[in-house]
Amino acid sequence: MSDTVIETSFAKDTGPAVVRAEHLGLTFPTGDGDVVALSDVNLTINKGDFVSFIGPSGCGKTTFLRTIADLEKPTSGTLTINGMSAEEARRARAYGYVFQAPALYPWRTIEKNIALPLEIMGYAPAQQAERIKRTMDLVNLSGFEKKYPWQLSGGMQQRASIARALAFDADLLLMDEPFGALDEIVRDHLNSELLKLWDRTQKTICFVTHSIPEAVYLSTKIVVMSPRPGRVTDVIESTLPRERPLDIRETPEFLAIAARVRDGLRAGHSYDGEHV
Amino acid sequence: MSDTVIETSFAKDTGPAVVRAEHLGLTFPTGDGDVVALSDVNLTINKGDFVSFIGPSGCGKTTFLRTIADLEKPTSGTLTINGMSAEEARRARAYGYVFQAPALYPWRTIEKNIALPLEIMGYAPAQQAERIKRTMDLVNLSGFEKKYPWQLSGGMQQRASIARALAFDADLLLMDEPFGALDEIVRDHLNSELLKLWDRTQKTICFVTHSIPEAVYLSTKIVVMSPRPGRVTDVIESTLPRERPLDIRETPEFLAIAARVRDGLRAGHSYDGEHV
Amino acid sequence: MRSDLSSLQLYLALVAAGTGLAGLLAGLPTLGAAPLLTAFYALATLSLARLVMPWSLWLDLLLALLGAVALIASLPPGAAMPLHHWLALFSAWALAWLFVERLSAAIRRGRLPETGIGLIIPVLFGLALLVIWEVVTRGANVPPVLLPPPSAIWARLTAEVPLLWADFVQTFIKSVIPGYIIGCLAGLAVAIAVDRSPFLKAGVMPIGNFMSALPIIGIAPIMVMWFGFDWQSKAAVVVAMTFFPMLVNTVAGLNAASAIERDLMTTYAASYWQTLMKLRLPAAGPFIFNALKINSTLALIGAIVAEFFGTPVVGMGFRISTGVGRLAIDLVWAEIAVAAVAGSAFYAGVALVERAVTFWHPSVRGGRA
Amino acid sequence: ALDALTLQLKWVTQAQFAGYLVAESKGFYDEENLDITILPGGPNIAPEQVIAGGGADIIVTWMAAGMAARESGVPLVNIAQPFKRSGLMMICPTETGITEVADFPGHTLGVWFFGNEYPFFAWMNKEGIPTDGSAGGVTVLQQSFDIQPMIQGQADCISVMTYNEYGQALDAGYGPENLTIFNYTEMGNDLLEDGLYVMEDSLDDPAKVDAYTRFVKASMKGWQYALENPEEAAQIVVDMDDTGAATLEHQLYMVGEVSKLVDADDPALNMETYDRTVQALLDQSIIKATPEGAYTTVVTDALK
Amino acid sequence: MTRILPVLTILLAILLFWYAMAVHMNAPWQTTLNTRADLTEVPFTTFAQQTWAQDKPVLPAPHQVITEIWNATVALELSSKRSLAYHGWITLSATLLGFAFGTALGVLLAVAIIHNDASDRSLMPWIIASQTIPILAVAPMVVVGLGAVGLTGLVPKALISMYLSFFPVVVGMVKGLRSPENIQLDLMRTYDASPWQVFWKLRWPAAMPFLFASMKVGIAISLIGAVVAELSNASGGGLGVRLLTGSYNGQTVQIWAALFIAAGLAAILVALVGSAERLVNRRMGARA
Ligand SMILES: Nc1ncnc2c1ncn2[C@@H]1O[C@H](COP(=O)(O)OP(=O)(O)OP(=O)(O)O)[C@@H](O)[C@H]1O
Ligand SMILES: Nc1ncnc2c1ncn2[C@@H]1O[C@H](COP(=O)(O)OP(=O)(O)OP(=O)(O)O)[C@@H](O)[C@H]1O
Ligand SMILES: [Mg+2]
Ligand SMILES: [Mg+2]
Repeated sequence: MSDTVIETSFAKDTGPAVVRAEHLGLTFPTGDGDVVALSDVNLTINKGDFVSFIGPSGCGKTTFLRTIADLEKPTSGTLTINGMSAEEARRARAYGYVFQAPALYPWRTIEKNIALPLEIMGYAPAQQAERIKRTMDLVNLSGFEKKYPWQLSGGMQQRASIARALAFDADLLLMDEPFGALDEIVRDHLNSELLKLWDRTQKTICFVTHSIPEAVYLSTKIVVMSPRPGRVTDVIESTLPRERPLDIRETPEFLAIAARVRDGLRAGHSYDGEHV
Repeated sequence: MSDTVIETSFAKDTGPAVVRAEHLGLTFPTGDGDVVALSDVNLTINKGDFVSFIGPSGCGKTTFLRTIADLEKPTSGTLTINGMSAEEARRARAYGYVFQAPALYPWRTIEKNIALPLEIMGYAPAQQAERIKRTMDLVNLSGFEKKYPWQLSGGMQQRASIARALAFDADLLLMDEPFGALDEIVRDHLNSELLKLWDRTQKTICFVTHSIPEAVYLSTKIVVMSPRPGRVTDVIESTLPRERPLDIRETPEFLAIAARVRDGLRAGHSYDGEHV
Repeated sequence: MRSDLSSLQLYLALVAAGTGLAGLLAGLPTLGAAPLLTAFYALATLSLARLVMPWSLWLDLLLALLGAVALIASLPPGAAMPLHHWLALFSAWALAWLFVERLSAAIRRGRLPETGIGLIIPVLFGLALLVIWEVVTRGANVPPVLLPPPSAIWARLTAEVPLLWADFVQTFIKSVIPGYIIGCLAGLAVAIAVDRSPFLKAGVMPIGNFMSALPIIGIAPIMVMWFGFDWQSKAAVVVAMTFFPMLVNTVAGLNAASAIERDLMTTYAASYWQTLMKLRLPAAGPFIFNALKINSTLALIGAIVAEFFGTPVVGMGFRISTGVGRLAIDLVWAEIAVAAVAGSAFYAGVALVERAVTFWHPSVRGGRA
Repeated sequence: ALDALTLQLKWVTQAQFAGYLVAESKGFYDEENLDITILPGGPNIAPEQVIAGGGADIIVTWMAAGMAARESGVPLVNIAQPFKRSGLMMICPTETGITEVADFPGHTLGVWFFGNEYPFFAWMNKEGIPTDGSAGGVTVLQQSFDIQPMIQGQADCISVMTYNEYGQALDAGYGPENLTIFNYTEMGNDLLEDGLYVMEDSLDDPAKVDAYTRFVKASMKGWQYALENPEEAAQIVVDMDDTGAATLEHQLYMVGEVSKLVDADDPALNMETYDRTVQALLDQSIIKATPEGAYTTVVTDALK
Repeated sequence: MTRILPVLTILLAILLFWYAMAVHMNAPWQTTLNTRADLTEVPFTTFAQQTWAQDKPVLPAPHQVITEIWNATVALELSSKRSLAYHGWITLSATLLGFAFGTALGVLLAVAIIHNDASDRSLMPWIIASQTIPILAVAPMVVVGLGAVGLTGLVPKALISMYLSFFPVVVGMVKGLRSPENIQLDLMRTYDASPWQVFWKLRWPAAMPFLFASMKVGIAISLIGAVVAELSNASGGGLGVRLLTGSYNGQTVQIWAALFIAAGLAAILVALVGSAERLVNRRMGARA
């Protein structure tokens, strides 16, 4: 968990870098003093990586994703996306983003909410209809096309917002706790759907989660963060094969990675070891 | 999973009933047809019970909690809380509610948000300060007293809303996925804190979660629900002892209960067995 | 005590019955003179029976109406009315209020349908105002050149329909409607333009605030000077009047979208216009409708006021100003009544559209607009 | 104590009411043991309405409006008539080609309303020129209280008072040489203007009648003083104008013009003009019946 | 500087346009005058200057208005009846009093409407109807009526101001007080908060943006109300009276000067409400 670990993981990177952060720092000024949300973050994400971010609440995961998405400006360090600045990448519509909160527009029905990015990016109506149907099926929301957001349960809203981000083709997917409000069965289902999609389309995915098994199951690379100030404490390259049946979760290799993640996570907590 | 199972679980109830639902049904009229959110729900929750609700997204867990809280009116059946109607119970401030979304007031700082119920219920200022401090410590938010909600991360907002519900003394706690946005370590910590609190105060707790281990670890009774229409498919009485160290989660007894819950959950899903 | 009465309702019931009884006692000496009124006193007193037996809310309505009719029928011509008439007025008013309270409670509980029945309440409120007006002006001998009773206004209104219609066309159709449309569109357009460019916003908003605050009354003679005597100058005044509320509200509304809703648009690299059309304008809807509603009444006032400063000899403002000079106050009020009805209908139309368009806003979802 | 009376003027504070303002300022009312409050009027104030509402004891108004009000249920009675002639005129720039009444049809004429329109309609009625927009008639415009419609060319002819707007027209560069002037008095179409009116029932009270008599007496003294000392009178008017709008120059002009209309020595109603006024109002059916008791001579008789 | 520059630019554009319009609109009359004076062949620059120096122009040139404002304020004693500052103060006091009444009445009515079904159903349509009554028509009758019961001076003006300014406040506040999200209301229900508590702790803060938007409109309208009232009550002065007397005497420059003072007052008042809004926003922790 020292800097050298991070350096070694850098060394292993091969494919072209999609996201490259160097000495990235971000400080929020607030009424009663500054909050350092990110400090000296160094990270390279390569094309086709599935990167999970895990870390205690408030450690800067969302902030990091928002910085990649050009929703926050870093206060120090550099960040490039596909060799471009974050702003250029955003203008090139390089990514799809699933926010931590659903952020559905209340004046649009669910299907219209999913249509929103398609309208903006100028998809033909027929294509829009086809994609809406496909992604709504994928997240199991068929039958709720014409409902308004406030008529859905929390988990359904979250699934609608996932469908919205999957409806258009972005090479980079930024997902902030997308499955947080979903039950295990749906989660398993969506996990394997996501893996299939990733495998088929060679997308690069940045995925924030609080579930260690989920992180290990999905990722090629797991980034462990710790708070105050938010920094990267460990980057773990997964040695699991790309093809992953659900029962891989019981293999010793899987459990070993999970244990390493859990250790990293625990190290970032103040009440370390207090309740084991 | 037949009605008889429920009946037998009724038979086992002993302490005085805190929540008693009989043939409870609730239908939402919407623009394009009615949505049956609850149908023929029969359930008794006794004093001191820790009841978890688990079920696929959209199966009516939130709706059921809201009905107990007198935020929705059932369209059929009867519901009594402590022998009173739901409305009388609400007027008697019988419960504290943690919503699925944080619902913090944006114009109040975190500490003021936690003070809200205390102000309303007329606690003395000194007492308010003491309780705010205690609950903020409990959910690990010390240092963020003077921040506004939008300056907190998603998980921190959720913890603030938990602190708000714990700040005053209600015998019945209704918690709708309170730990959904928290990492495993904080979750474990809060789980055991919640168990301690429950043990110490003999509160009755209704707890919605999507995590099967969490449900089994915490509960004396697990209610499995299934959607369209929302109904109770299984009520599982936990045979685990009241005293529960974290490593109880590896015992065969624990795993057996978890398996039964997982089966119940899977039965409620449409893509049953598709991805195992 | 019957438990379905709230404390306010109970209080009203006691007031109604109490004043009824007092009226009965005070009116005893002249009992035979006004049998209808005596009957009302007796029944109002009897309504106390509601405390021991069911008492339909419709009975309260009937009683209130009886009281109103009895009062108007027994108003002494030319002389101030006796004390007990005031008691009757008070009692009837309390009964009407009680009825309204009970009716709206019944609607809220879903015992009576909202549509149709809900309309009774504002109508009754208006009727009550009219009855009080009639009784007070006639009963207290208010000079008709100060305030004529509604009956006189109604008589004048029905006698002058063609005249009133011509005035309505001149003022409402020719001045208000075009002025309103141009003013609102201009306000909206400028708000969007201003919102688009920080430079414009910094430059236009202070000056816009300044211009908009020009009192209409000063604008009116100038507009008449510039645009002539006919409807064009009135429409110009309406434009000037409706512009500001639209500008202020739209600028506020364009900022109403929440941070995360905007972030979503940012992630799509949506163009300015896409963000405007798909997020900021819908989110601004409630604010824009607020302005449209305020403007619907301002526009009419503006046109009428402008007509005070020179017109062809037709128009509501013209009729009102000359009417006062000629002491044809009943005609003035007839004109005002037409203005009020037209303005309210205009407002109601806008409000209906608002409910349909901003159905998603909590203020509409949770109740009435 | 002093007897308190309130006087409601027909228009804003200006030399048209110099007599009353001078009497107040010079203390003539105090000498008569009167405490007078003078309320200025304006384009939206109907003195008849103010007196009916009890806001004034005496009003200054035109006879046509006073008689019309009497028929609408405000029993006004003329107690004195210091103005003997009308100051109302219609002027038309020569460019319009109007030189006589027969030229009017087809043209647009500016008329003041708010109770000031009766003389015009009486005149048109007499000439047989329709005003309802029908063929062969004139188009009537509600004119603002200034000469803008003429300058703007929005009206071919406009109404003016000799002592006010006519002066504005002269100031604006219109000389008598490029105007055609129709003077109501010269045409014999004048209706009585600024008279003093009170409510009929107040005349039943001898104390009131006495106060009115002293009021008229002091007012006439004021008029005499004003006409003899126009400069001082104009200055008094300017000083008493709360709005600060009156200018000395214009008020001086106004005193000069008003002096041609007022008879400062005799406040009594001239019965010949009275009868003519009433006849004109009847002809034009502004009033329906010959008024009874619409004037009284008790006050002016007591002053003789 | 970054704040001043845009204002100056726009101001300059307006001034240029205005001078051009002044030439255009005053030209016909100037031509008439010149023809009468047998002046032909006036060069354009001279002609333009003539149009900017008329005594009673259709559209006075900006410098004429500014000179008049200067002469009527700074150059005069404050207590002088010719001073626009004096008249401005009269109007301002009526405006402020009326605005205070109007805001209070508006908020009270909104509260009643929110909390009582019967008042919601019965009041709202009539509040709206009340605003369709042309105030200028009623104002004189109100002034006469109040005068008859002995109320004169500031109060009738303030009442008319109030009549106009309460309306935007009612409409805005009804909307604002109903704007809290359902979940925020639900939270209050779970505490069994009294209506009073729900009001102070939830509805009122949530309605703040609406209140300020309404108050900005309200205070501008309130000034209009005061001016309208002054038109019906020529005694006592005020900007409205100045407008009116300027209008009888064809003193366009005086009208414009009074108008600008009135507009300036209103702009300052709106700006004051705006700074109050920012202050409150900061105290409520709004995002910068
Ligand atoms: N206000 C409403 N109007 C219409 N339908 C509603 C409304 N609220 C909930 N529903 C419907 O009721 C059903 C149950 O919703 P509920 O919120 O209780 O689900 P849940 O079990 O809490 O799901 P989740 O785990 O996703 O939060 C859903 O199908 C939802 O669409
Ligand atoms: N707009 C803001 N202003 C001030 N501080 C902020 C702001 N946004 C985030 N923060 C602070 O930055 C830190 C990191 O927040 P962030 O949302 O990135 O956490 P996170 O890792 O996503 O946590 P969680 O798992 O709870 O969502 C937190 O301490 C938070 O208080
Ligand atoms: Mg986060
Ligand atoms: Mg839920």
